[in-house]
Amino acid sequence: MPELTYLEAISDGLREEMRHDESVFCLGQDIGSFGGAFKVTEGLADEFGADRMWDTPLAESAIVGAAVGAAVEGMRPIAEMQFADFIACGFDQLVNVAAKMHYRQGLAVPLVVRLPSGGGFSGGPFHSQNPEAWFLQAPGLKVVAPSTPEDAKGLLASAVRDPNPVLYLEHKHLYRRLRGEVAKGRYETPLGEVRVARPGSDLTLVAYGAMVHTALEAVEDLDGARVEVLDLRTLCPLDREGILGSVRKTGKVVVLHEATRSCGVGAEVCALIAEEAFEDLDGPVVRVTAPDVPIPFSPPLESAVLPQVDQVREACRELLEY
Amino acid sequence: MPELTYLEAISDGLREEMRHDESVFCLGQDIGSFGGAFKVTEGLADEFGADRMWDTPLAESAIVGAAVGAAVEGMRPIAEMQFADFIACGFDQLVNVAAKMHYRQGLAVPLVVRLPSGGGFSGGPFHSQNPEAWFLQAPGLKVVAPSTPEDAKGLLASAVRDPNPVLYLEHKHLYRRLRGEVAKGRYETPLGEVRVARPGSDLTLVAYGAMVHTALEAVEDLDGARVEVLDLRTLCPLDREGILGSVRKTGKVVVLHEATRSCGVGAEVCALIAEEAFEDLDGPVVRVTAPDVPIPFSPPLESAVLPQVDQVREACRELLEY
Amino acid sequence: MATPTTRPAQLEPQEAATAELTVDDRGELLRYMLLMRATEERALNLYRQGQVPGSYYDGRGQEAVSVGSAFALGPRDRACILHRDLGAHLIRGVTPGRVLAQMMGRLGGVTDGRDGNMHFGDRHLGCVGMVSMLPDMAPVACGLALAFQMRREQRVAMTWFGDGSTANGQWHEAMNVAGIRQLPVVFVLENNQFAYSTPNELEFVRDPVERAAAYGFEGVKVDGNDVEAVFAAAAAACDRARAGGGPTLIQAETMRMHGHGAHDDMSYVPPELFERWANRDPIELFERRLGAEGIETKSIHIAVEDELERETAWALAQPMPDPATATEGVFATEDPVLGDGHAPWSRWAPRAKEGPHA
Amino acid sequence: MATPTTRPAQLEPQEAATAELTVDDRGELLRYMLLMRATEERALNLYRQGQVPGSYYDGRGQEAVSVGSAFALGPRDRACILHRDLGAHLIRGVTPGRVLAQMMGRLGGVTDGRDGNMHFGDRHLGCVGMVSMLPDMAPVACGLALAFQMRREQRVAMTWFGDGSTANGQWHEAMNVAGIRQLPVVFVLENNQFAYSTPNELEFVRDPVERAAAYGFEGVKVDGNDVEAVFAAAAAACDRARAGGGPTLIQAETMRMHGHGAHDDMSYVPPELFERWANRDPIELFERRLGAEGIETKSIHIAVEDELERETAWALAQPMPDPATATEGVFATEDPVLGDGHAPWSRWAPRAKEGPHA
Ligand SMILES: Cc1ncc(C[n+]2csc(CCOP(=O)(O)OP(=O)(O)O)c2C)c(N)n1
Ligand SMILES: Cc1ncc(C[n+]2csc(CCOP(=O)(O)OP(=O)(O)O)c2C)c(N)n1
Ligand SMILES: [Mg+2]
Ligand SMILES: [Mg+2]
Repeated sequence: MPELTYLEAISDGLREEMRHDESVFCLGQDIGSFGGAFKVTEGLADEFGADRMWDTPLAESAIVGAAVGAAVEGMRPIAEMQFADFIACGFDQLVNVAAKMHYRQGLAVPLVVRLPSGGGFSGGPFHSQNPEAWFLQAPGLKVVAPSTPEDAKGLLASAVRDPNPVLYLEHKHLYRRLRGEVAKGRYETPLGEVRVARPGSDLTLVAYGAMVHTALEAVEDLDGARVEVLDLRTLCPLDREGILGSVRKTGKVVVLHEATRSCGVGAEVCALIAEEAFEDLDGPVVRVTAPDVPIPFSPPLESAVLPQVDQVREACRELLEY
Repeated sequence: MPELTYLEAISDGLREEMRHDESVFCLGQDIGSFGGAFKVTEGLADEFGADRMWDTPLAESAIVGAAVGAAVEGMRPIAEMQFADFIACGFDQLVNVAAKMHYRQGLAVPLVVRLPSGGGFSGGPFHSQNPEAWFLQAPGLKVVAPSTPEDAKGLLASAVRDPNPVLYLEHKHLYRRLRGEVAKGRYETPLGEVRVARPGSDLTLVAYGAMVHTALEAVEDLDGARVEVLDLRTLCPLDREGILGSVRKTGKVVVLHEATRSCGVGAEVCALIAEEAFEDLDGPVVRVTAPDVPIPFSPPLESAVLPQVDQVREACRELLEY
Repeated sequence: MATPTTRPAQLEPQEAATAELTVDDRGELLRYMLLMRATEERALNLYRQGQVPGSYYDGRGQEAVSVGSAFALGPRDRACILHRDLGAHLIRGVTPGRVLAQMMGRLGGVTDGRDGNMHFGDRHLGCVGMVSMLPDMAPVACGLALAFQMRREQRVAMTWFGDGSTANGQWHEAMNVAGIRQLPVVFVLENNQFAYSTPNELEFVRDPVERAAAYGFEGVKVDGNDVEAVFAAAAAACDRARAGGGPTLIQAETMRMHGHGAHDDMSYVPPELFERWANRDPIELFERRLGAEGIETKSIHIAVEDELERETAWALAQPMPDPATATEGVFATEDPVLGDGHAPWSRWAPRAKEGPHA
Repeated sequence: MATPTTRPAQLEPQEAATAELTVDDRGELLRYMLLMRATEERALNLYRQGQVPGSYYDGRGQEAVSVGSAFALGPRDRACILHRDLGAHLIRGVTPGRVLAQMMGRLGGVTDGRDGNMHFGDRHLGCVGMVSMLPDMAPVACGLALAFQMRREQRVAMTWFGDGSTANGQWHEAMNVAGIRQLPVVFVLENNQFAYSTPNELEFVRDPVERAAAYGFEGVKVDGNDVEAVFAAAAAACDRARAGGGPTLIQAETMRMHGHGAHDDMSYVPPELFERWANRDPIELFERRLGAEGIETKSIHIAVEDELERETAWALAQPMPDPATATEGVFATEDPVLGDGHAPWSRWAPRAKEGPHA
């Protein structure tokens, strides 16, 4: 199997989907001949033409809204936000039009919105956000957040084939830093299933996206403790059984994410556990997240805000000793 | 003290603030001579003139954005969304411009956005939403949700005086159904403090907004159990100590809200408790919320979705017996 | 048998040229306007009787706009219909009974109680139901048109919105995108003088139709109370769109003759303004014109009344939805289902022999 | 001593009439353009040396737009400055050293490391810093102007945006609202031919300045590489706004002579287009004009170079922020603090004797 970067895996996935199905097309700012702000779509306009790689104007509501319209007419649009942060500008079309369409009138809306998200490279308050939790409070949207090149491609395929609107969070910081084996051709990674990134029995460390790697690094050598690292992969719908199963086994859980704390995905995971696995808990349910603050620009400030390996290690160690 | 409805208390609060401070003004759709979709602002245009009661066009981003601009110039704008649901259309100005202003550049943004929220009267998917949790995932915004006429007026005054953007959730279903004593003149109900709506020691039932009344009704006679009902009042910042103090006393907690479940305010409260009060817990942390579904229109469907008194009673009873 | 209409006023000759209406077509226009009015009157009665939960909104006085424009659509065209446009739903094939059941939150309504009021669209009839946020369907209609354009299909997306909606950012984004891609989309701007209580002066400085040129496409203004004028403008716009000529913005001048909703007493409407438009009722205007041409319309009235009785009885016989189903169907398990709509204009279909209710 | 300028091309006579520039003013215009370019060149060097974290954006080639327009502002006016408009910050009184410290994420930068790039505004100098979402400052500028209007103050809010931003819904909402309320706001549209890689043709069909009329206010197009033409248009717009004449949209035609950011090689820009604009460098154009009038400019160059050296040294001496402060200041505890800005135009202030750096 070839080794691809996380970014190449997404590109590869886009290419496969577009080859496989004529109704798949992309729209977004600068995604055409320029290849996108991060060059994820580089080369696709050459292969598929400008019509299937629409360089839209700077209009996020129109992008999402047009994707909704095309989707209900049987196309499979993949919209790109230049940065995940800009989804706030197309928010209403997602949470009110796309999300509620099927429930209200039985009409499926198979669209994908790609959200280059996350910080760690001095992107500052407007290029570092992780907006996933908003969409869990908007029933009707699915949310995925791959952490590996393999899943990046496989979850993209599943997102494109899914008849629902799917938000696809691709972590910018992994784009070129992460490599991994990625199978050629089309394959799907099922939505709604956690991945055990590292098996263990002493503590469950739940993470997703880039934080899976922070998690793995943090527990690599934790005084011999066997920490299980769960990679959520799909944030909505959550794999409740996958999470609860692990917690029932370990009795201890740390939930880690890069997004800010209050009402984040971590809050949901903790609440789920506190309700459904209370009897199995051998200690408090601990969160390691960014605090409730905009993501600052300057490196020392940014690393003070984003969860760091040491912090995760310390949280696990404390809980293990509990 | 005069008895006012919840709606009259809000109107009274608006009038007091506008009389007290010339820089206070209102903007929103149909809020002027028409008095607003719910008649909350009735009479204010007569007293204060069309300039201070601006009937804006149908443009939520401009409404919030103009409020931001006026606020930083020393005005104290109160923007009305015709229904809370429409805040999705002014979302970006709130979460990106207003919320991050002070952190980024030390500039205060004293604005209030009034959000007539909630269901229970066949408003359907677009006139029944409770969007508060989104704003806990956007650091820099405060969120209040009064449950009584007294607090409706007092929290409004505090929101207007606060130098930060404050989202003020007024529950439509309480507007004319709820009466209570409201002091004349100006007074402030402090932000960030829970109210003990009913003291107790066996179980803590956490609620806010209209659900406080559902909570009180549910536990009125629960086989003699002494259930403490906490009215959160401020959702951001949460009164952590107020919540934890009660839970430490009772050891059991049910969190109730009308908003949908995943990543709701209830998730945050449960996560907080599971982390900070684990040792005091004598049972799972239980949530009673709307399920993750748009709010349907037809009465039998709507009442199947919104939390009902019986459901709350059942949840408390089960936990009490745990 | 085809009898061309006289050319409607206020339109460029070349635009009206394509729209040919037979006498039967004109009867259908009248019938749909009558059916819209009768259905809405019935719904309002049901509302007053407490049978309609929530609020109640209608399109009284605006019948010519939705009927005239939707009549130009072909079966494979798609429509995003707004809250004053019941006539368009009826033309696409939604029966009055289903509309009444919808209003009452019953099974058999278009959304089976999931949504209420005019917040619906029958996907089997080529409609994508509106959301409350205005005008969110404008970008969606662009997306429908984009699909047609990409697949090189000669099809049109039509959507409606009010004067108020033109102030919203989504309106602009849709117009601009439609202009850039020259999408086959028809925008019908229903200027009924008010957005809720807000008069035109507080919504815009100049007629929004003037913006069309700056977006790079045609804008036409028509008498929204003249059903044939609206039809001609819509037919011309559809033809242009189908021929690759891009979008059109049709501003139809009309008046909302009821309150914003049934709760609204319209105290903010100047009585003279109301009077002026009351004298221009679109149904009366059209019947007078038909009468002057010696065309009989009485039978249409009778047929509509009969139909409404049957449909109301049907609607009232529908059950309420089962609460146990309330949480079903948040997510789709199958791909989109968007069927074709009825297209009663004689260009599209040979006149059905069995009667007027296609 | 006042030497009126020749009337700039492309402007209506009555609009240019109000804008009088002394020789010293014109020297200031040049100085600010040079200072902007020098500061950005220095910042780019620092970026290449790895001293600037994140990305790097500049306004190369667009110096005349921000300098010419911001120069018209009075001290109590307010500005929402965008990412190509460093000149406007300098005119308001932000020193180059603070700009460089800002880029490097250091204390002493305008946001003390909280934000980076051009995402700043010094509140003490009457500026409200931009956010990345474009053009979110347009509605905010309307709000500033609304405050002035409500308080009957003769003040102006000015904001800038690019051609790309005109496609966004917030742009429309701001324009429409500004027109309806006839707000004292000046919109400077910097058409630098591209939004990132996206050329004008994919952004709009017709020049956005044409929309102004439909919004109910003046739209003027100026040569964005002629600093005096931009100034004259801005001064006229500010005068109009102050006199209660409402908003103005100024479309300044210019060209982004660097990539969107330092990482962008501009491969999508046709070489002829680049060449054409390279021959119209705004600083060269203006110096040539001054030279033809016999006005000496060498001393300004020297002063700017000196200043930049001092400022760079200062910036490099600033410490990085303390990580312990990262979570402070999310919420305000005091009311807004928005001070007045510098206003170097001789209309506003007697020329400072001490030297050019006000
Ligand atoms: C984005 C948004 N904001 C506010 C509303 C509340 N609202 C419902 S109808 C209406 C007036 C709409 O006016 P117009 O577009 O002229 O349509 P009309 O009802 O007159 O047909 C308003 C403000 C809404 N539906 N959507
Ligand atoms: C709402 C929004 N969407 C996307 C972006 C990403 N983005 C940053 S700059 C840019 C191009 C802006 O073009 P223009 O308005 O012409 O300004 P210029 O950079 O050319 O001065 C884009 C798309 C953004 N900043 N804001
Ligand atoms: Mg209207
Ligand atoms: Mg540009």
